[in-house]
Amino acid sequence: MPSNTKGMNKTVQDLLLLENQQLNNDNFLLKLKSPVHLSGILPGQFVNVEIKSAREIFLRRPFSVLDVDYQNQTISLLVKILGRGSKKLTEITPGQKISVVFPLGKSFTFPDPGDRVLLIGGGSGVAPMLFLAKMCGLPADNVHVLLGAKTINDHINVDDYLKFGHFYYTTEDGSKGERGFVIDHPVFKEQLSKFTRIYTCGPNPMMKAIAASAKKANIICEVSLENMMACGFGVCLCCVEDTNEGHKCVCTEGPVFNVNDLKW
Amino acid sequence: MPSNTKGMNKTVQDLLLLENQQLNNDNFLLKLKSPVHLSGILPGQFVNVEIKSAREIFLRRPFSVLDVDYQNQTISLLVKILGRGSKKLTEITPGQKISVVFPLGKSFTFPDPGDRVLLIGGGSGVAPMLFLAKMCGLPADNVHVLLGAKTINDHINVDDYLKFGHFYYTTEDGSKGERGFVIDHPVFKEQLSKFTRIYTCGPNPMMKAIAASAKKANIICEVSLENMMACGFGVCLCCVEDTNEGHKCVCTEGPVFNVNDLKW
Amino acid sequence: MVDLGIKIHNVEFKNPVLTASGTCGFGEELSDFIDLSRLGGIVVKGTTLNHREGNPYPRMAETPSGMLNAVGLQNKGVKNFVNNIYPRIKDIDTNIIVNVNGSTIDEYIAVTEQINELDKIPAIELNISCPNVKEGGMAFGVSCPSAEAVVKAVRKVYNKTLIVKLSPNVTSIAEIAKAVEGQGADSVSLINTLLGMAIDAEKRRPVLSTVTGGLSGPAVKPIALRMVWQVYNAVKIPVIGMGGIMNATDAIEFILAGASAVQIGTAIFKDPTIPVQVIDGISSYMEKHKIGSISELIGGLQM
Amino acid sequence: MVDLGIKIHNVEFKNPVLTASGTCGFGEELSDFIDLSRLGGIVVKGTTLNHREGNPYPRMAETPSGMLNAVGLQNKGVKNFVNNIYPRIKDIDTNIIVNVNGSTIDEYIAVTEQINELDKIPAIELNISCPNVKEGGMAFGVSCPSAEAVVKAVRKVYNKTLIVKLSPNVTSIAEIAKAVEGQGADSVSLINTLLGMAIDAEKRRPVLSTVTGGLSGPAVKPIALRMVWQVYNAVKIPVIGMGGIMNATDAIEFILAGASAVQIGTAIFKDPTIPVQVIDGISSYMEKHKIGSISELIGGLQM
Ligand SMILES: Cc1cc2nc3c(=O)[nH]c(=O)nc-3n(C[C@H](O)[C@H](O)[C@H](O)COP(=O)(O)OP(=O)(O)OC[C@H]3O[C@@H](n4cnc5c(N)ncnc54)[C@H](O)[C@@H]3O)c2cc1C
Ligand SMILES: Cc1cc2nc3c(=O)[nH]c(=O)nc-3n(C[C@H](O)[C@H](O)[C@H](O)COP(=O)(O)OP(=O)(O)OC[C@H]3O[C@@H](n4cnc5c(N)ncnc54)[C@H](O)[C@@H]3O)c2cc1C
Ligand SMILES: Cc1cc2nc3c(=O)[nH]c(=O)nc-3n(C[C@H](O)[C@H](O)[C@H](O)COP(=O)(O)O)c2cc1C
Ligand SMILES: Cc1cc2nc3c(=O)[nH]c(=O)nc-3n(C[C@H](O)[C@H](O)[C@H](O)COP(=O)(O)O)c2cc1C
Ligand code: FES
Ligand code: FES
Repeated sequence: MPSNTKGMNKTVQDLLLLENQQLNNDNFLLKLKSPVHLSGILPGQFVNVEIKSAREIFLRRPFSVLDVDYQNQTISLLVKILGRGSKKLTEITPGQKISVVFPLGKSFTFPDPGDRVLLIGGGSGVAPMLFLAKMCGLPADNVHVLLGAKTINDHINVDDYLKFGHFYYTTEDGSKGERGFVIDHPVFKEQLSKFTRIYTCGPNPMMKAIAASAKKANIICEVSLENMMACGFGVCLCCVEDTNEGHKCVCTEGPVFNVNDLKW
Repeated sequence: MPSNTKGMNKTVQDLLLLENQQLNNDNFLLKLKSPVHLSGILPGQFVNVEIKSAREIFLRRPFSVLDVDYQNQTISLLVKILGRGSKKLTEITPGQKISVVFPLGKSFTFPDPGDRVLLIGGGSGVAPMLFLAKMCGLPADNVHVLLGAKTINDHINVDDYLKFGHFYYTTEDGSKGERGFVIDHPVFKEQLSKFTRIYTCGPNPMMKAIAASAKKANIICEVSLENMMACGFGVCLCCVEDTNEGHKCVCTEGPVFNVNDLKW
Repeated sequence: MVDLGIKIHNVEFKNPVLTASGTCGFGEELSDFIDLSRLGGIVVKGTTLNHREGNPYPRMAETPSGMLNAVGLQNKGVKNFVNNIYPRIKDIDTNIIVNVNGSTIDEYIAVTEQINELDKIPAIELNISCPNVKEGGMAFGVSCPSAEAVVKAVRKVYNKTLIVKLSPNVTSIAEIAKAVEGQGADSVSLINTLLGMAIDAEKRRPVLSTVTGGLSGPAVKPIALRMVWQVYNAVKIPVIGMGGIMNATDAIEFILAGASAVQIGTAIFKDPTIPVQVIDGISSYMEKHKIGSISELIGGLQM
Repeated sequence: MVDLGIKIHNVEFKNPVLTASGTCGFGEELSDFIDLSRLGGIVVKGTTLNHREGNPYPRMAETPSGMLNAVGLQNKGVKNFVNNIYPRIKDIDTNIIVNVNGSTIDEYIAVTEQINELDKIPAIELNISCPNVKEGGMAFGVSCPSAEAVVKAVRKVYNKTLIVKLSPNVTSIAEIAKAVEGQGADSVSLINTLLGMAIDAEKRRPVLSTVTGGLSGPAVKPIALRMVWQVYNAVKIPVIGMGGIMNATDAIEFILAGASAVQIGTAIFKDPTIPVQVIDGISSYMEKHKIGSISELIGGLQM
């Protein structure tokens, strides 16, 4: 299945907040009901959310799609509190409407049957990894998901996704899974060559380290970038990443890039 | 009792919203709990309220004091929805804190024993009139309160204040009390000379008409002005009213003025 | 039905609402969201003679009620526009206007000459006010002699409608407007962005790769309105106003101040349907106030 | 304990936070809210030779993240300041600075001479940038020759610390800064307000009695920061920065951009305790970042 660029038209809609669930200290799960169908929204794509109630928050804030219930027309986001906007967003109560622009960006390239994939998520980068694990169409044995965090409390509960793959964890303090960074985990350090594709989303230093290993091992590797955005749909040219073909818009030509195209 | 200028120090406090009660279409009663005592706050004085949750509302909004419960340290405001700020304010839910600067401005000059006073309120100008009726210290028979509005639904319930004076109403459509403006009411038109003092707060055209009659009848008349304010405590010089002694700050030298001092 | 039509020089616009250069791509990017043919016009992304990569990332900083950008005229050059983009957009039923840029007068001329060949481009907007490029750009727009020189040169090679886009980073924008009018500009548009800066106090670094950038959005609206009003009172050619327009009320304020048309910029980033909302809102306002033709509102400020 | 003390020319400030002229009255008005002796300094309301009533009401319009004012230097004249106000405020334990205004150079001189007599006023801030008066004011501050003329004249009669307050409504504020430095200014402060305008679309009228007014508040912060940085890089005398400072982070941004001290203006209208909050916030920031002396931060932007 090729990367999706034209699933549904981009649209601005008021979505109804159905649930706002605190997952741990600073991660929240927001479930939103859409008045329009969501078919064709795929892992790696994102939405751009207006944060109305906050003074001096002028632009929207982009968030990856964590999950979609196509039938009930709901979309879930994983929001990590980083600054003022994400904080305000987590304070909105169910029953209120939130203006959202979606779907934005290109999805990950789907694996071929027979691929063995390693999905690596750090921080809020966990969101697109979980959605990809669920949607990639491979048997669970071929899907390996490695999640990294600072400490056990920064890991969110991923029970709903365990059936889609094998899960591994790292924490910097060893409080859950292996101690260290994701690249220190045996599944990455020792078994990398078993994988035919790597997908990753998280802090840039993490993704860069992963990309370096993937290149060396000659494994296809796609990363999802989180450059600062003003518009999210390709008109402002603010979100560019320097690639081998020059500046590319992360919001329309990404956020997913093959690491071979990046100047990393 | 002289007009109060130095009852308590001005202060910025976070007040707890205890009640937010819709009185009619566009009038709300907000009851706020103060962490500091409120002694010395008197009718005619006002507070300056921050409206945090609203994008593009930069300055505070001034509201007259409708009532104070000195013992329980609560302060009541009557908020009429006029624009974005007042609207947002009426949407705040009890339990939230609101930053308020108070007490601001000078109070009305209190009547002397034996005075017969006419209090005339229009629109949200009803608030300081009710507080004054309650606080002025005269027997109810000497306190006459005339309230004007467009239609019956714009009048608020004033049951709690009926014991402090005699109440009269006008509406432009005759749906409550006399049809017409306050100056068309018999108590004003025919019995004005029975009063020794007039106090009024409301739209400028109303107050100007009242002031003209009061001057003619040689009755002391104080009006409370609602000029646009930036600071509310005398530093910006934005709120000035042209008086016989030049520009005066409505926020510190008013909002109460004797009409003889104004260039009306 | 109210009449929203206006005319700038000899170009007719079905309504006075255009999308601003650099904030609407080539129009196409908005087609998922709105019916482009409803727009009065589309001013496409700034075009230069040669391909430009623009400035390094980061190029954006959010500010109170606004944003700074330091895009630096990233574009694939005028040849690419003529060969690849123009064919795709030329049949959109609206006025497509090209925003023309150069580091030298010769570059402005070269770009203009190539755009001049395109039948369906009725006007150019000469950008002498870009604050985000090292050479040319705003430098041309901040003094009368240099503004005159570039307008004079371009006027010689262009006989369709010539709109000159002015910089707000000047002591007297009215004087610059008069200067370019004197050299044959058919209209002026204003304001481009104000030069600003953002600092990250934690990192103790400028936020933008270029240190300074261009400020836009509602924060600049009071300044933009003042400048439109000053320029309207200084020149006879029509004025196109912009700077922080977020809704129909804002647009009407600009029209009352003297703008014959308005452009919507940064607002598009917040909500790409705003340009159409503004058109509808102006209609409603005119109906409510019983104004038959938009021309009655232009400069209609009562003093 | 961190060291917040700074020196501008030969005046010592216990910390770099002053209240801005026109936004803090004569200081007294804030005494209910804050301990005035905590402030680095108080720049009192603009003072002219004669009593001025200022402009007619309305003088204020709220704008996105800011406000316009058109007060027009209402004050009771320098005599009143000397006789009635100075005795009341002179013993406040902070630096009281008088903001000096005039419609002519002679008026500037006359006001300065009277202030010069006051022992407890260590400095004046020469306002050549008020956008709200018909004569003088900003006119002096928007060209180098006129700025030079007034500074030269005042310098002759004043030998305490002379701060010149610059207008942002110019093409190059760095040039004006260099010009006044050349005439002996000991410091420059910036920015005064940006000329703006507000329109009431329903009434189709300007909101302000004077049509245009001065824009201040967070909306202007990016412009102010940029100008402070440009001026810091252009002159050797200390720069006092202001424009939209609402909290300690904003203040630190100005200091990193090159300001030796900052002034808090419009923020006071929102909350008169902000100046003290800013002082405390700067201390905390310095503790957190292990910065012993504020002077290490001045111009400390890493490029
Ligand atoms: C394509 C994409 C997908 C994303 N997916 C998720 C997600 O699924 N879950 C999640 O929690 N977060 C996600 N993010 C990051 C999220 O957008 C930022 O955390 C959020 O915008 C921060 O807003 P704020 O107002 O809280 O922070 P601010 O107070 O504005 O800033 C705090 C810090 O965050 C940085 N920041 C601000 N805006 C952005 C931005 N637009 N992009 C990146 N960094 C920014 C600033 O530089 C600053 O250092 C994604 C970002 C992108 C671009
Ligand atoms: C001393 C004083 C006491 C007041 N007491 C009360 C009261 O008890 N109850 C009550 O409901 N209202 C009172 N007001 C009026 C109240 O302040 C305004 O209704 C409110 O500020 C409007 O804010 P907004 O954001 O809703 O309106 P906006 O959206 O800002 O504006 C809507 C309209 O209101 C006008 N307006 C805006 N701000 C002010 C202002 N500060 N003063 C006057 N007009 C303004 C504008 O010109 C505009 O036409 C008082 C005003 C003053 C000065
Ligand atoms: C991201 C961005 C890119 C821009 N690029 C251009 C450009 O290429 N050419 C130009 O003339 N103006 C450009 N501008 C300026 C806008 O066209 C407009 O003049 C300015 O943003 C003010 O309007 P606004 O506040 O509605 O955005 C750009 C503005 C932004 C925000
Ligand atoms: C209501 C008001 C009155 C002002 N009066 C003066 C003045 O008398 N003299 C002066 O030099 N600046 C005056 N200013 C400008 C401020 O001192 C300051 O330069 C400007 O407001 C920018 O800072 P801010 O955004 O922190 O307010 C005034 C500003 C306001 C808002
Ligand atoms: S965020 Fe605007 S082009 Fe990508
Ligand atoms: S509102 Fe500022 S002086 Fe009255």
